[in-house]
Amino acid sequence: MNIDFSEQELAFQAEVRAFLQAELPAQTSEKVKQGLRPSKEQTVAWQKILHKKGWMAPNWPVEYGGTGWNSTQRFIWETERTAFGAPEVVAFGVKMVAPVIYTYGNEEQKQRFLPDIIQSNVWWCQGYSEPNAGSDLASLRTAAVQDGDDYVVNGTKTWTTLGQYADWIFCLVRTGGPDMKNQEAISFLLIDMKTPGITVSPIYLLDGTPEVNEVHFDNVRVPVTNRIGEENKGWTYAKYLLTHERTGTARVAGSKQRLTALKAKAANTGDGGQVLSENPAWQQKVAEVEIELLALEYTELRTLAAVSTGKAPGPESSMLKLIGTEVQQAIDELNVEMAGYYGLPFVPEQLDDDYDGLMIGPELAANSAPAYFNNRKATIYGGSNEIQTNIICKAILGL
Amino acid sequence: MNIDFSEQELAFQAEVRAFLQAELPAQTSEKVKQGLRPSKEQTVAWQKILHKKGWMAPNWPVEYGGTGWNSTQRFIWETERTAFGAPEVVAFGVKMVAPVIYTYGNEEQKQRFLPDIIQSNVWWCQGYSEPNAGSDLASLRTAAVQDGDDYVVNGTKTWTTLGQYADWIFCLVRTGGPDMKNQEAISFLLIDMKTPGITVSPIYLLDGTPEVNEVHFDNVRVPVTNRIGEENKGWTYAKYLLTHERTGTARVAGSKQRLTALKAKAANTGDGGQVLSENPAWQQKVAEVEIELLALEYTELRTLAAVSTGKAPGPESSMLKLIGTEVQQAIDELNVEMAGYYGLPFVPEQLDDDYDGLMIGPELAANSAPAYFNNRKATIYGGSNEIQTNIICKAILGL
Amino acid sequence: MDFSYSEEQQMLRDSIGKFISQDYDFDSRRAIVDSDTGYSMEHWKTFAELGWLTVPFKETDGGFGGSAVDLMVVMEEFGKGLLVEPFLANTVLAGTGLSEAANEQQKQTLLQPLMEGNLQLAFAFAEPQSRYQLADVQCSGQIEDNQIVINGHKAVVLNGEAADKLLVSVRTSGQTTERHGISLIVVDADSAGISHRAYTNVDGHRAADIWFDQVTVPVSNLLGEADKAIEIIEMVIDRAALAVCAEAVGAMQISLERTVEYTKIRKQFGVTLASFQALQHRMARMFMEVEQARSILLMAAMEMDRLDGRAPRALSAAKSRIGKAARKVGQESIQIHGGVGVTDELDVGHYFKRLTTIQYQFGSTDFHTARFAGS
Amino acid sequence: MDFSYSEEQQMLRDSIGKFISQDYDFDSRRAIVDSDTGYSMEHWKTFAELGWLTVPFKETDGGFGGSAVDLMVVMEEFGKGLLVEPFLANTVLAGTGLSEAANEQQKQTLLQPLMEGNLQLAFAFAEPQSRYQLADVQCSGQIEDNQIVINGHKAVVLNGEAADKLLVSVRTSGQTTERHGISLIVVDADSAGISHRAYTNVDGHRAADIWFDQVTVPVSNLLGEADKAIEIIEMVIDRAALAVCAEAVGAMQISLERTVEYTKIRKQFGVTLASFQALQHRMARMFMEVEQARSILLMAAMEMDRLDGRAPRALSAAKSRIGKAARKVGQESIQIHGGVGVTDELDVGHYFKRLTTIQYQFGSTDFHTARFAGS
Repeated sequence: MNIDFSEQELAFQAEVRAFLQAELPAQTSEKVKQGLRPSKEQTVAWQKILHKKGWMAPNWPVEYGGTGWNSTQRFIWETERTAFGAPEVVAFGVKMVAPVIYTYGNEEQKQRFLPDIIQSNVWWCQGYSEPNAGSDLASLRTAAVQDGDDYVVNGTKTWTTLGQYADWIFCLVRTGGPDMKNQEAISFLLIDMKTPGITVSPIYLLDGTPEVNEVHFDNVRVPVTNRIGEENKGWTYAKYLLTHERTGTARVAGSKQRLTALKAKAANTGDGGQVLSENPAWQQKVAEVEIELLALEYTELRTLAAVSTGKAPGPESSMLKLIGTEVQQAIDELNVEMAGYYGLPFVPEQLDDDYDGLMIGPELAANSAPAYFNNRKATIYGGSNEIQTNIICKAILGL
Repeated sequence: MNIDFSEQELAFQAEVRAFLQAELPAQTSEKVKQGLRPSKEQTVAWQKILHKKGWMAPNWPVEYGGTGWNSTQRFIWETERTAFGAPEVVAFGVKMVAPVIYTYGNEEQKQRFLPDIIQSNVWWCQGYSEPNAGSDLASLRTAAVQDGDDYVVNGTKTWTTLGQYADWIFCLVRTGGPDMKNQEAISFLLIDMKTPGITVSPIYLLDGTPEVNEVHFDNVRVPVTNRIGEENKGWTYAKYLLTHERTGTARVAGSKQRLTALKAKAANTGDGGQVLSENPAWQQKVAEVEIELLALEYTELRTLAAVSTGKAPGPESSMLKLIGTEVQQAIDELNVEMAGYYGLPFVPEQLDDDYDGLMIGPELAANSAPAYFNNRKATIYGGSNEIQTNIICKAILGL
Repeated sequence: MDFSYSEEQQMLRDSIGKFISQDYDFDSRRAIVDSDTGYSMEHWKTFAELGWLTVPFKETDGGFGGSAVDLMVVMEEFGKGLLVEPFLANTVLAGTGLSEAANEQQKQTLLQPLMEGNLQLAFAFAEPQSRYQLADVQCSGQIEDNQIVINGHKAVVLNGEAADKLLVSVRTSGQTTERHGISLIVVDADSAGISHRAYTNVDGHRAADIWFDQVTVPVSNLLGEADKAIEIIEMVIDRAALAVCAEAVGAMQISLERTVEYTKIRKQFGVTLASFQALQHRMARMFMEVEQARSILLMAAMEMDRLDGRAPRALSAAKSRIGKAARKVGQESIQIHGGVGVTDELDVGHYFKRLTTIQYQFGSTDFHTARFAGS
Repeated sequence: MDFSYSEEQQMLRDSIGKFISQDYDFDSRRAIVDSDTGYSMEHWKTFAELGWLTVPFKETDGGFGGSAVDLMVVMEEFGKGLLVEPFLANTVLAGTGLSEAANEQQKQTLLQPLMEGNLQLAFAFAEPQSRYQLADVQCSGQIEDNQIVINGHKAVVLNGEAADKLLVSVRTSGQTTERHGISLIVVDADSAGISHRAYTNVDGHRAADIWFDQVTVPVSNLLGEADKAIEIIEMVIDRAALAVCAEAVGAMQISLERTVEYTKIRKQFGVTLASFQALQHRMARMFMEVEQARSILLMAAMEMDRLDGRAPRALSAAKSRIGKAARKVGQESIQIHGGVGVTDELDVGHYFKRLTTIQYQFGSTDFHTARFAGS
């Protein structure tokens, strides 16, 4: 048992650092470090740089373009990427639909979709949730009825993150009859967003951004060849994906970077003639979050170590999601607290790349409250933390 | 809306103080202030002093010997009594069985039992809980079968606090047939502990004391005239009593006195060259408990004010019990923490009245951990805090 | 001891409740927040007509009575409706300053029109570096020849854009963070040398950062004595803290009600959310938070009216406890609502936002816990 | 990075597990706690024979290897069985002191018999006023003519009664709380001038307060250099803190298992406790506490073995986090058990007691949180 890197791993770390140093656009990393979302253009540009280096899809099998990294290398990559402020790749394509395609898709589908994903030519989004369904994914109503070589899709998907940018959407739709159980009546479809009958309408979140959308399907024709795997087996593929999605949701590296930034900033924040970083209540709160994160880092490493010895990522991934999002939200809240009165002003325009007006409040303050409000979603989406708790109860404790 | 005492109330406060000053035995109050239980003799002696003054039963109607105090007077009494370290009267007689007797008992029962209760001639205990029943009082199995003018009682009661001292026990027993619903099959019996067939066996708690007991009934003959009210209506009387019991369980005055003692002691407890009371983390923890208690005091006052305008003590009393016990346990824990290493030694003999050996550790330390362990019961008995939460959900939130 | 409202207080409460249910539903409020001024002049006039703007002032000054309990009644109701009209900035902050420190003439020219709804004021006390320490004043006021020359920067001034006049804390002598040497000055908002940057706060209230560059006013614009304003400022801020505590209690009550209602309707896995015991117990905890918050609010308001010096300690207890409750109730109301809770369209998220900002106004939860511990 | 146990570590763990399941059930343990000595000499000899008493010592000293990870393996298993034999006092506290500071002769006369189970030791470092500050040493050691004269009072010395020899921290120069001027001295327990008051701790372990009145020992009894013992003492206490952290993780695991099992069997209102979702969610939280505790324990043990100076910070993180977990898991295990949880007869209450005392040994949760924050 030891936590030292091997010679090889240290060499890899050096390579990663050199790459990030040389290739990461400065404006993009600055934005990421402030907790802001880079523009679509900035994101795609960075992903194309990653692809050129061959590092776009560490989670993929090598045959499809994966990196073949072991869990320590992935850990090093995530740590360094985050420390440098490189954006996370958009998950919907490379991390979400792609594993389903290469695991359950046919050869033609792999040929057709995977290259555009790894080259970032196509932006994907997710069509799982529906209004009034919440975490209860199996109760969905969007229906696909076969008509010749097509399905005709009708219904509404919601919470579609960045759907406004998307070229394609992957959807769970109901193909089975009304007498069939929900989970045996669902299929997994890939749908071109340009198909007639699709409209996207924004949902504004508490921070005022239209980050998520409703996607309406009105007699949308989707070729049957766009179905993944068998009809009515979609729930199986979706569940596989949900487990897949949960690993990595701990976002340990990201939280570490944010805590480091927070601590540095607190040392320059006035607090009654002293600095905030010397305030005992503040110190204790920050220490507790930092310690929780340290524990979480090792919980994740333990899980990764188990996975690397061949175990499937099990229900433990629920714990990573749960504690990981709690830590993220604790940091969100510390940022608001640090901002003091400057947590109040809502001046979104000064977060724009081309803003050159007067700045209100110090660094990190302007986005602190909006980010806190927005990120309350972290404990709700991707299977709410209550659902994760239920999974722990059932699958681990046998309750 | 104001919180000042009237002239009359101030005069009453002065009378209370003068009485306590003159009549409260010093050894008894010293023990109470250390968080220890006075002996049976000390308790009874004090209760007889109270009776002589006419203050034994503030909760009783005046016709039976109550004081006729309004809620502010009771508040003053509790505050002063606790500040002076006067023991609480033992609840089982005067606060628990007596209200059932004067509310639901017949004239003969009132004549027979109430005087001995108010004069502290008879020590009562409670026979509600049973092994394997927990908070589910309606599921009890102790059976009373009528045989001539007697019931024959068989079964076991448990968690009978101070049953080893008791002369009489009030019991819930099952009198209905096996086809009857639990709650319509229960009667309320008064039983002389000297009746043949009763055995009391101690249950040792985590602090090593036999504070509670199991009481076994083996063909115990109880005159039918000892039944309160109607057969099979006992659940009604017990429920009345449970609500009655819960008011006052907040123990605000007691917790205030203990916090005051704790703060004084912390100012004399070394902490790395300073004193503990200057340690910021300690200060914050103590302040949070003190603030919670302050809020609870006003929650109780609001409830009392509502009661004094004629409202019945409603489900709000569940909140008083719940938060009150949480505050008590928080103070228990602060005492352990303050003791540091001296929280570890278990030296119960040095808590005895006649102990004159070497003292281990400072004041308040010796009993800190045992009291903390023992008082974990506070959130379990009298209707566990989970049951109180359910009551709030149902009766207040309509869930 | 008496926990009942007087007849006047009940009438006041009912009239505000009626106004909110009739004229201030969530959509009306949204339209006001999105309007140019960020508040409704029409409503403001209504407030004046109904006498609400006189509530925190003494009868001798023409006010309703001026007790802290009166103020609490008003603010709790305002909290239920998430009112954004600048009552806090005008009536509570600036108004308390005037009530405590203004001379007769200033009362005539400032307090009277304030109560009549004809004057907009702002209280500029915070600075970028000051956080919650009121004596940390760098904004300078140089007194020379019957004039005061003001230079400096005031942060996040509520109602800073709409205000006709500003009440500004400046350092007329001594070093930064020294208690002696701070003065309060009335400044016309359109004086030469004043610039500002206005914005909407995340809770829908309006504020501005204001810069003073050689702004010159006559010495007669001093509010109270020179150099001795710190205690006045502390009273003002404690009063404002009490006001937002009451507002939080009102907002929490609605958040709780909305959450409980929602769980009774919303189904998941074929049953209502309300049927999940884990959620039930969390809502019971929310209920207890609201009740404990209400209790300590009552305590603080009554202690404030006793004028025996214990008000700051009581207020800190309340702000600390209510801050904790506001955090818990706000966060839980969102979490229990689920996805729809983080959208702009539902009111519960807006209560959450206000419950958040209240935690950081006029001393954070930690600040007041420490002040309580040290008192 | 490697998270797997070595073959030796696995064997060690299995052999302790086997011992506990075969020879250390709850009733056997109770009999040992209630015995005169408070531990089983027979078991102690078994430990020696199985080599467990050599675990934390270097191979060059005749030990098993001495890594912190090894120690963690042992203590976690001991925690599962709530072992009361004085391993912590002898092997961890005194043993680490000897391993770090003893000269060759002292290792021969003290460390060897310790590993063989033939010598009982105690490490007397705490004083009534010192709380968790190790440099707060008032117990004096006056060095004169090749002799040291010791006066003072040591508090709550683990194994203080059974010990043949005591390792005592004394002030040989400087003022109370000064880091320089503290020495470690080996003292025969039956020296003239020593008196003690022995007792059982609430967790079943034995301890004593010890008074020194003109106790005289030769200068050769110094352990390490005079005046320079503070860093040794800090290493010893950090090591002991790691040991009780591991013990807590073992004890928490059993507490969780017992609680989950109990709720599956125990019925209330006609259904099992396990069917109540509110309790389910609380047990899930207990599970996460145990896992997070285990993770940070691994982290601290591995950091301790790196010897690059980061051990104290890592240890404080672990003691703080595990203290929090021990509190939560212990309290919840009792509450979920209900009435039977507070009785002496059920084992879960005894796990709770040990999980409580661990929070206050070798630095409390708050102490270590602050040390972490300041590092």
